[in-house]
Amino acid sequence: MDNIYNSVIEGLIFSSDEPLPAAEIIKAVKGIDGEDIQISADEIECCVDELNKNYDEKNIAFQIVKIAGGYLFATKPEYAKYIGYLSSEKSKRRLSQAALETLAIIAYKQPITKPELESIRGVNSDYILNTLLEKNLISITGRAETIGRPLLYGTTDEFLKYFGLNKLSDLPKPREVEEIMRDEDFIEQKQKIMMNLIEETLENESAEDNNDTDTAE
Amino acid sequence: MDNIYNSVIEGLIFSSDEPLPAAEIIKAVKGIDGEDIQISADEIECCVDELNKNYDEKNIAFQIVKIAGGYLFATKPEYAKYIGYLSSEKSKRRLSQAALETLAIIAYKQPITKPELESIRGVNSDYILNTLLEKNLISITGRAETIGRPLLYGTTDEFLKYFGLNKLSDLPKPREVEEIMRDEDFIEQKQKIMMNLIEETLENESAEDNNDTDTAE
Amino acid sequence: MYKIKLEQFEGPLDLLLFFIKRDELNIYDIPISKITKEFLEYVNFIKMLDLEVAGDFILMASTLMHIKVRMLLPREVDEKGEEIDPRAELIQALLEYKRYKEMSDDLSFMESGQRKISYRGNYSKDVKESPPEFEVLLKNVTVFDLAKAFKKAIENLKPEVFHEVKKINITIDEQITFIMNSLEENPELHFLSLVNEMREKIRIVITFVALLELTKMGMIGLKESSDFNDFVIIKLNNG
Repeated sequence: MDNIYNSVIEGLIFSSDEPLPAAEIIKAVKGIDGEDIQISADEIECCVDELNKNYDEKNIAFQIVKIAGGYLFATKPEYAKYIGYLSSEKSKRRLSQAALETLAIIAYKQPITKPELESIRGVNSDYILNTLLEKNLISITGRAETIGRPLLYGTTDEFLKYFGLNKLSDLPKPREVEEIMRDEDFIEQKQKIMMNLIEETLENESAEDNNDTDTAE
Repeated sequence: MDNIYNSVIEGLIFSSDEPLPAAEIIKAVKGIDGEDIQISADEIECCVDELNKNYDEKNIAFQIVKIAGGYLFATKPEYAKYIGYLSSEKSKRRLSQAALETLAIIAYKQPITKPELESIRGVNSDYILNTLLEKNLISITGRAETIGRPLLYGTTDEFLKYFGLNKLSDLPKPREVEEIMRDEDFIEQKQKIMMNLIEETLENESAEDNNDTDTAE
Repeated sequence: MYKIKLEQFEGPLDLLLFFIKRDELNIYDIPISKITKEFLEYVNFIKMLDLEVAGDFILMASTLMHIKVRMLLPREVDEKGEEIDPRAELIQALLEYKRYKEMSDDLSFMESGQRKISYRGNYSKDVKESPPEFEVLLKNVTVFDLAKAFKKAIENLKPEVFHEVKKINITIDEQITFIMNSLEENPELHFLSLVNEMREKIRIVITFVALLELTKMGMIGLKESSDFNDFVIIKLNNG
């Protein structure tokens, strides 16, 4: 791939209002300059890294991030306060605990039906599902083959963008149940319980010992 | 003015939806760092020139342009053909969005006339209807009995095949769609729509009543 | 009893986890009677506040009481002859829920990070040379996209004017019966003549909603009238 494509790639990503997949960049380059142009996704990745290095050196306030399977320009976090001062966008409300919890379950269990979701959360989730559908953070992905053929839900690209993820597997892994058992909280509790038991036993034993001594005397 | 504001200005212009006036930049800087910060429109202009010189030296694909309302980023014209290639691809996608919407309304409301369809979509739908007819996803199924006897449209077997349906009743039930939409907000909106329709009717009626009275006098 | 804010808990499992953490209980050996008692106190408290939310809590309360009873009975055994702890399912549910609750903290953290960055504005001002040739491609769309598109199209009908909605004393069902009876007498009805006798605005609204319900059920059809403020209701036979 020719180096002149650095700027083309930069220009394409810069003018895109949604994460631009490498495939789109390749399509545009081949569409304009001919199918025989050699350009691969790996080369684009390299080129983006090079561009970003450049921005860093020049102290440019933004950079290219890889998000939802594509490239997008985004400001560096250090300018957030100035930008936030002018934009109303950032004053948007954060997601509620219920919304985050529901998203976490859908993200890891997808595709998932409403009953499955509700049995994990232990609460009716109509309202929260609607809110998430509204916000386009989740969508209906099909139907389960089970009785009643309930609708299946999954996360969207908007979800990835909202949390700054490139792909679903970039999500932090859920801990296994066994790990939660090893959770400090629980370990501490267990130890305390053990300690109590031991102490109780010791107390009882020594009480008995004393009794023994008493009677022995 | 401190040079550190170069990047702040860059970030602010970058993230602004509208051309950003110098006054807004001054507002953000003073709002965050205090009223006593010395920063003028001239200094901002200088700073923008410096940023642009920088972009030129580095062969960066974009620059800051000054238009009537303020500063904004734009990709350099030499990349327009690549950008145009992708954006025309995107307008194809938008078009297919319109086609999807039209198809959805016809599928659920069939048989339906063009005026009914257009009143739901809120836009002229000639082009889309013709395209869908051409693609044999819809067909003319008859004429309505109303004035002007407008044509009625419905979906075709090709439509069923396209969406992998055996019969029309395999479409997700309106009840299910309804369930998805059954958040309080929507119900409220629905009620509001009714209220408006009724009020208009009542108003027109009472206006007619008044006219009658007038002529009677 | 601790003062507990209602909105503090996402549900009954969340509340149970709170009790477990607060009292440093062993999740594998939950003292069912104690926790049931406290849970019931809480449920009685929220029942006064919010019946809808209370439903899920009441369900859990009955589960807890059921477990409590089973704890008193001789233990059931599984096919391997091992004793079944009546609490096993509950423990499993609590652990599973705890996993995702923890992950929602990760998501919350990531959300904060994302709020610090902005994407580029005014893309629309970018120079584009686009060839004006179109080809409709309904690529990769499913029936659910279709359903969603329909929902959206209907939603776009939202008006800008707002009105207060008052309490409704008549039901849609009553009006459905009313419409169907009217259609028995006259298979083609003008909407305005149908609502002509109605004096309260709300009754007309409910009648209108009933019409929509009937249309959806396929019991009736609606068509245009020569008067643009009116429309005609037709009885359909396939309903």
